[in-house]
Amino acid sequence: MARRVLIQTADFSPDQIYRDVLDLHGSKVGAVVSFVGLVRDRDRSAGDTVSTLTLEHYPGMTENSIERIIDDAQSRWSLLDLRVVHRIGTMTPSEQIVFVIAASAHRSDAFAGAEFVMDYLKTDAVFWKKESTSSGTTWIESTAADRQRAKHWTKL
Amino acid sequence: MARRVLIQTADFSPDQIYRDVLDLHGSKVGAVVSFVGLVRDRDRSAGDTVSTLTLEHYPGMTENSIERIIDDAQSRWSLLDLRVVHRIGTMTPSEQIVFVIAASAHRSDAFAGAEFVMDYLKTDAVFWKKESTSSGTTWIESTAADRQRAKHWTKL
Amino acid sequence: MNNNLTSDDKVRVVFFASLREAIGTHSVEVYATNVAELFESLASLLGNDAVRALKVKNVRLAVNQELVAHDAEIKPGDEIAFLPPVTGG
Amino acid sequence: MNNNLTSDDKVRVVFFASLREAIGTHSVEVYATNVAELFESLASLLGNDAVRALKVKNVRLAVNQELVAHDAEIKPGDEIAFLPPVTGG
Repeated sequence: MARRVLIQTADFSPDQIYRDVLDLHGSKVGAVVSFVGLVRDRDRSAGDTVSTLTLEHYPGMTENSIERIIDDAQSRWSLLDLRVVHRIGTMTPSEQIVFVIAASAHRSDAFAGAEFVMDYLKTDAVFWKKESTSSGTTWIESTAADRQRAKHWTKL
Repeated sequence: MARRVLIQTADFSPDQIYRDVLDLHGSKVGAVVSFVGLVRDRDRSAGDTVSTLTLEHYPGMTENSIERIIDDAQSRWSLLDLRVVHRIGTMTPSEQIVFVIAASAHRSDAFAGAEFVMDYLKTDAVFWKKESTSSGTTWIESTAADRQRAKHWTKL
Repeated sequence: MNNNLTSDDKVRVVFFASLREAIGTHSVEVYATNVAELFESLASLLGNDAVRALKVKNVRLAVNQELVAHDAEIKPGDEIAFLPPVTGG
Repeated sequence: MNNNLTSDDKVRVVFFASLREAIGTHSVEVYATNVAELFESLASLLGNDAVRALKVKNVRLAVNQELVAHDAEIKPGDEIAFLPPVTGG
């Protein structure tokens, strides 16, 4: 069984992981939802141009925090596979940061699983993000909107 | 500008389309959600093994019906790109049938746009699907669950 | 019907999926200026069973690729399509 | 504090992101059997400003990589982490 969580400095290939998932589960798969998060050139306030984004993690604890998010998703929906790849280190605009893939028999499970994991990655996974723009370098805090999005799942 | 809707008998490369979308929009893209629908080996009642699935369309009207779905999604969410590739003809289990890709600055728009289009493709796009199993060949009708999923968007 | 009409006055009628299979052909050309005339022409060409299949409640009608009500107007050269319930994705 | 303690009795304290930058180091080793002692040891090693940064409301505490309350027990060999608010994805 492939690792469900990978934290790495290297870039990743969404296509390679998609093919791995299909190879593993064959014709039981009816739906695959993939999410890629990328570095944008605008900062959160849409004011400055971003030059770099730096991600830091807590080796061990970060992987465990994501494993728990995945376990939670697996218990809520019927998923054949659910994986996360998250990069750390310094990245520039257009680079891939995070990848989530969810495979299921029916599309609603795959959509819900992937979106749930992303919402919790934003609020619960142990990562810190630093943004450099022309006006300086700041550690980003999760937004109220992010926390609201994560919270809405508890009502389901 | 690339075509937003492709109906074709040939298989497609999700990775190629993903790269096209990124090349076109560069570092404005913060989130890409992709959906692939594939032929499962189980039929809807989970009884028989599916040998083939055949998709038929109404050239012209089908493309227009999907264009309208995409226009509707574009008016609801802030999307940089939204494309659909749908195969027709006869396919066997594990083959790719349909692809939707949505790109946006923020992930919530991309998730909503892709899921909305899939829900409406299931109920509103002009396609007919025929399934062959060991017990014969049947034209599939959209399920009550599919119609319910499409309808819930009208409440948003 | 008026036998002085030329083939330019005909409408093209197309059938899809289960209807195409039930009727046994993809398309026919007939004279019609409204849906009642259309069903009359189709009945004489394809038989009453075929027309009954087209009159099922969930079969929709498109004129020139736009969905229309069953009392829509029809003019020469139009493409009339009978669409069984759709199932995409 | 008891100066007869050996380095085996120490706990490892790690700081991340903005806290690491504010404090100027990734990790230190100090003697502590509870959080009050921990802050005392860190104050004498790093100064009161550093400890004030750690005591900010939204800074969370993890012992051996599990989030704990600020009155958690601490035993020799533990890894204590101070975590500023997280922002993944």
